[in-house]
Amino acid sequence: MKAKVYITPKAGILDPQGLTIERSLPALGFEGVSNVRVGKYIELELPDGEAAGAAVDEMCHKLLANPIIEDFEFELVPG
Amino acid sequence: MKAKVYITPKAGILDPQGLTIERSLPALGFEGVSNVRVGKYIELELPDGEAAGAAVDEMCHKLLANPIIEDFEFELVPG
Amino acid sequence: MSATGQKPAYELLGLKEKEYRGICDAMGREPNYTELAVFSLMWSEHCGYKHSRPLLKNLPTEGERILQGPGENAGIIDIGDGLAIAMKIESHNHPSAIEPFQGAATGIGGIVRDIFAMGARPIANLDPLHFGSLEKPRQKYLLEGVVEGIAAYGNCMGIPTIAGEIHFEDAYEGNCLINVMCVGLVEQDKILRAKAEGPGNLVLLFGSTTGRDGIGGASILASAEFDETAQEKRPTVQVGDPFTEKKLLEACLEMRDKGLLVALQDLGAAGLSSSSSEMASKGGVGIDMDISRVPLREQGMEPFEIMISESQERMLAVVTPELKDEALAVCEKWDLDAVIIGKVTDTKRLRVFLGEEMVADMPVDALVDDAPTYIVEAVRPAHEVDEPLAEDHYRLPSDLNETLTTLLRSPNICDKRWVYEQYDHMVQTNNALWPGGEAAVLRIKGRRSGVALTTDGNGRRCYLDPRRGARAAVAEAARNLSCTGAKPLAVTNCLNFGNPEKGEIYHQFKEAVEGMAEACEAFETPVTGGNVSFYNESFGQAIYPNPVVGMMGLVEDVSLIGTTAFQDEGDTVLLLGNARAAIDGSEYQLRIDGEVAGRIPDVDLEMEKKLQLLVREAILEGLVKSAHDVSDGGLACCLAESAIAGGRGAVIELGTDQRPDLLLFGEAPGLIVVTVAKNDLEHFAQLALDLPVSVIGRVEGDRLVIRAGGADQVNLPVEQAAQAWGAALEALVHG
Amino acid sequence: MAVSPQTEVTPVRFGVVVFPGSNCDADSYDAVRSFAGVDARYLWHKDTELEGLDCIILPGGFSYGDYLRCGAIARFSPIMKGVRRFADDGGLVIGICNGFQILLEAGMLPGAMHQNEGLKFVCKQVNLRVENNETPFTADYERGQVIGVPIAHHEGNYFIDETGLAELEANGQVVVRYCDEEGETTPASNPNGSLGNIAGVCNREGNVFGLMPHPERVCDEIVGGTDGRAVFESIISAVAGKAAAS
Ligand SMILES: Nc1ncnc2c1ncn2[C@@H]1O[C@H](COP(=O)(O)OP(=O)(O)O)[C@@H](O)[C@H]1O
Ligand SMILES: [Mg+2]
Repeated sequence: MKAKVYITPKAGILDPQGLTIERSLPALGFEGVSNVRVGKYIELELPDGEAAGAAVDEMCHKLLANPIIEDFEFELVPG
Repeated sequence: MKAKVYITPKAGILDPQGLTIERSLPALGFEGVSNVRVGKYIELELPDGEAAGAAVDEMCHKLLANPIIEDFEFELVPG
Repeated sequence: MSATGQKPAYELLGLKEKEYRGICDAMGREPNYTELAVFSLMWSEHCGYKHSRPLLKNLPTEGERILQGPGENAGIIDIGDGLAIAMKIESHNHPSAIEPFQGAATGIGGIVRDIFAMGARPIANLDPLHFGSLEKPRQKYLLEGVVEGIAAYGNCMGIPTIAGEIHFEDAYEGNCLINVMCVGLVEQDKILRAKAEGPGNLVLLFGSTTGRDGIGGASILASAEFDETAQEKRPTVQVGDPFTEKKLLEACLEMRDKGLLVALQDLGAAGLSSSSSEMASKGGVGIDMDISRVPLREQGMEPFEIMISESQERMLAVVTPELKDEALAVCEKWDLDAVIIGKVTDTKRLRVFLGEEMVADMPVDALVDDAPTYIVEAVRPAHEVDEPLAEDHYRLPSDLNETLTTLLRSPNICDKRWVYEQYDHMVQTNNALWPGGEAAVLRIKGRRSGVALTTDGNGRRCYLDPRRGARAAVAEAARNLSCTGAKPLAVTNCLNFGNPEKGEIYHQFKEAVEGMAEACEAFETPVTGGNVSFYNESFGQAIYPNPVVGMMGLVEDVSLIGTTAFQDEGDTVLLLGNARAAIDGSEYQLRIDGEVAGRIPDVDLEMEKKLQLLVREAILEGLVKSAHDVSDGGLACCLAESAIAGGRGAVIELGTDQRPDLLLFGEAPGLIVVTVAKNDLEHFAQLALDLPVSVIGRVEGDRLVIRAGGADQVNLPVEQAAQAWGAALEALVHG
Repeated sequence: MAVSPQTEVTPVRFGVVVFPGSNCDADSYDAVRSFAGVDARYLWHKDTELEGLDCIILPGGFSYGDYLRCGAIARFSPIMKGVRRFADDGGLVIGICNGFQILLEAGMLPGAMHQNEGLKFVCKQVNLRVENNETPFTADYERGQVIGVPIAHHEGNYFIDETGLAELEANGQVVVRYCDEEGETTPASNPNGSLGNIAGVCNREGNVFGLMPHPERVCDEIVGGTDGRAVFESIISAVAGKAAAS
C-alpha cells in the first residue's frame, strides 16, 4: 500500500521559508496571502498489512520528521 | 480560505532525498519500503472568492513548483 | 504574585529564596511576575556569572593592542594600519544536545551577531566540537546534525568556517560541547559599542519578529543540569533564519557606515531584558520601552514573554531622533521589521510599558551587576594524582607500525575533511592557508599582513590536571599560530565545565582559570572575552573540564607562512624542544590501553616562548620548509601528518633514552618538528643559539621510517598512512 | 599585467547584482577589479536601469536564503527583467553558483538543479574540463584544458531531460564538465551527481553562461590559484574586441 506523509513546522516554531515566501508574494502580484507554512510531503510504498500504520508512524518519529520541531500526519491508501 | 499544496518530484526523475531515505530504512528495521519520494507540503491562507483556485494555480506555476522537475496538486479548504 | 501549585514562582523560575529576597531588597518591594521573570534570567548563571565572576577576575585582560577587553559583545584587538579584529567564542552545548541542527545553527547566529554588534564584518567562524564515541548511533546523529547546522547557517551568511577541532570521548556522551567562535574585521574608527547614551535618544528594535520560541531557552538550558525534564524544555528550541541574519548584518554595517548608530547590541540570551538593561547599564542611563510596539509572531503573548523571548535575528540600537528616519529607511531597504520601541532616560531604571500602562519598573544596576556571586569550597578529586605513571606501566606493543596506523585512524587524529568540506571555507577569498593545517591564516585584502586563528581544548588532560591542562591548551594554541609564522596576540575562551555547585567541579574550574591566566600572562596574550558554560552534566556525570582557547595571531607577511607539509627530498628534519613525552593523558594511552590516568607533564612556558619565537623568526627569514607541533598521537603522528600533507616520506633516527613507544607516541607540550633545507641548516643553528634543537632525520622517499634503538620501529608507505588517516572519519560516520 | 591600448581607453564595465542573501558579490567585484581596464559597480536587485554595462555578474550566495528552491524567489527581483533585456540585446551575463541557479529558474538557461547526490553541502577544489572555448567566457582557455576551480554548494546536481541534453550537446552549450586530473569525466570526479558531469552551460547564443564552480575564488595565487582568471580575461577581450570591431 501507499503512505502519504505530511510534515509541518510545529505551531509557534519559526518557519523562515514560509515567511520569506509570504513576503515575496505581493511582488508577484498575489496580495493578501498569509500564514504560509512550508513542510514536507513524502510518499512511499510498503507491504500491505495490519502493521503498516504502526510502521509508518514509527518511521515518521525516527526518520522522516523531526518531532522536536515538526508535526506530522499520514494516511494510508491502497495501491 | 486555506490552500494545501502538494509538490512532488516528477515521475521518473531522480529524487536524491527519497533514495537516501529508502536506503536507510532497512537499517532502522523497516524492510520492503519502496518508491520513497520526497516533496513539499505548503499551506497558506488567502482571501475567499471565486478566483482563489486560479490564484493558487498560478502561484504554483510561477513560484512554488519548478515544472521541469516537479508536479503539483492543491486543494482549497474553508477556514 | 502568582504561584503554581506548591512552589513559589521564584523557585519555578530557578531562583533561590535568598536570591528572591535580594530582588525584593533591590526593588524596595515585591516584584510582579514580569519583573520576576526578567530578574530570574538576568540573575541566572548564564547571564549573571554567579559562580565564575570572582575567578574570572584572575585572567589578564589588558595589553597595548587590546582596544576592547571583556565586557562588550566581543573583544577587539589592534592589528595595525587602523584595522582591528573583533572576536568572541560561545557555547551552544545544551540547545545542540536537544536539537543538533538548530542548536548549532543558532549558535553560529548568536556569535555572529556579537561580532557585527561591534561594527565588525565577520570574516571567519571556528567550531571546536566534542562528542561521545562515534560507535554510538546517537553520537553520529549529533555530529551530522551539528555539522549540518553550522554549515547551513555559516554558509548562508557567507562567513567561511575555517578551523576548529573535533574530539570524541565518552565523557561527552550525554553532553556534547558545541562551541563556536566568530572573528570580524573592523576599521578602528568604525567600532561600535553597546553603550546607550543621551537621554532622549531612541531605542530601535529591528530584525525578526518576536515569538514564544526560546522562552528561557539559552539561559535556562545553560543554567541547570540535564535530566529527565530536558524533554519538557524542548518547546524552547529556536529555529535559525540565516537569511534574515544576513540582511541584519548588511543593514547594521550600512547604518554603521552612515554613522546612524549611537549604540548597537544583539538580542541573545534573555532577549530584550538583557539587551536593554545591559545597554542602559553601560551608559549609566535608563530605558523606557513600550513593548506593545514589538512586532509579534504569535498572538496573545504576555508582557513577560515578550521581555524574555529568545527569538533569533534581532538587534537593538540607540539612534538620535534626527537620524531615526534614516535608520528606519536602511531597515526598510533590507526588508527588516523595525520599530522605535522606546527611549533613553536618565532614570537608571528599566521601565516597561504596555501602551500607557507600566508593567515593570526595575533598577538597571541591580539587574545587571547585582546578581549574587558564589564561592564554593574546592575539593580536589581523587583521580588527580601527583605522580605520573611509571614508564613501564603498560605493556610495550609488539608492532608499532600497527600502533601508528591505529592512532592515525583515531577520530581525534584523523583527517577532518568530512567536516570542513561541508563548510564553505573559501567564501570571501581570504584563505592564505586552507583548513587541515596548523591554524587558519587569512590575508587582509590590500595589505601584506594577515591574521592566523586557532582553537584548542584538551579536556582529557584537564581532567588529569586542570591547571596544567589549561596552561597546555594556551601553549598549544600559541604554538599552532607560531608554526604558521604568526605572533600570538590575544585569546578568547569558552570554559566548559560541570555543575559548579559541586566542590570537585569548582576545583577544576578554579585551577583551569588560574592555569589559563598564568599561560596568557606568559605569552602576553590577554583574554578579550569569552563564555562560561556550566552544568555540562547528564545524570550527574560531568564532562571533562574543558577550557577551550580561541587565539588570534598576526602574520606580518602572508606570502611567508609555514605549512605542515614536507617539501623537498633531502630537507633536514629537526626536533625543537626537550620536553619529555609521557603516556599520561595521551591519545596513545586512550586508544591502546583504554585509560585516562596519571599526571600530564607541565609546559615550560619560558622555553615554549623561546622556541616559538625561533620558529617565527625562521619562517620570516624563509628558512622553514615545514613546521608542525607535536600534539595528539605524539612525534610519530606529527611526522606522519607532515609526510601525508607533503606526499613525501622521511627517515628518522631517534635517541634511545625512553621506551620506543613513548618516544613515538608519548605527548608533552613544547615540541615542534621543522624541516629546513640542508643549505640553511647553519643559518637556522645561528638563530637557535643554545635552544634545544636536534637533527632527527631527513625528508626522503615515499615511506615513513622511524628508527630507535637500532631497529625500524615504524616503516610504513606514506600512501598507506594517508589512506588510514584520510578515510577514517567518513568510515566511522557511515559505518 | 599587459594592458592593451583599447582597454585603457574604454574600460570594460561590469555590474555585480546584489540580491538579499548574495554573499559572493564582493568576491566577484574584487576579482574583476584585479584586472586592468575594468570598471565595476554593484547593482541593487531593485534597480531597473542597467545602462552602460558590458557584462552582468549574478554572484554566488543564498539569495532569499535559498528558501523554497535556490534562485526561485530571486528570479522575480525587479532587476531580472532588465537582465533578460540586457541579454536579449546581446549583453554578456554570467551566473556563478547561486547566479547559475537563478538563471535556470528564470529560464534564461535550460535545466534545473537537484540537491547534491550526497545531500550535503560540498566545498572543495575540483577539476573542470573546458568543453567549449568559443564562448566569450572561455576563449582564453584551450579546448580540453583542465582547470582547478572550487565548488561550494548544496544544490548543484544539474538535470535536464533527454531532448534538452541532446540539444545542449549538439549546440556545444555544455561549456565545462567535472573531470579528474587527467581530464576524464569519471563518476568519481563528479562531486554532486550532475547529469553528464555538467558543471556549466551557456544559452544557444552563447552570451549567457552559468556555472556552479567559482572562478572568482581562484584569481589570486595567495588564496590557492589563478585558474579562474581566464574567465574574466575572456570576457574583457570579448568586450574589447567587440568595441574595436564596431
Ligand atoms: N570542527 C572542525 N571544523 C573545522 N575545521 C576543523 C574541525 N575540526 C578540525 N578541523 C581542522 O582540521 C585540522 C586538524 O585538526 P586537529 O587535529 O584538531 O588539529 P590540532 O591537533 O592542530 O589542534 C585543523 O586545521 C582544524 O582547524
Ligand atoms: Mg596542532
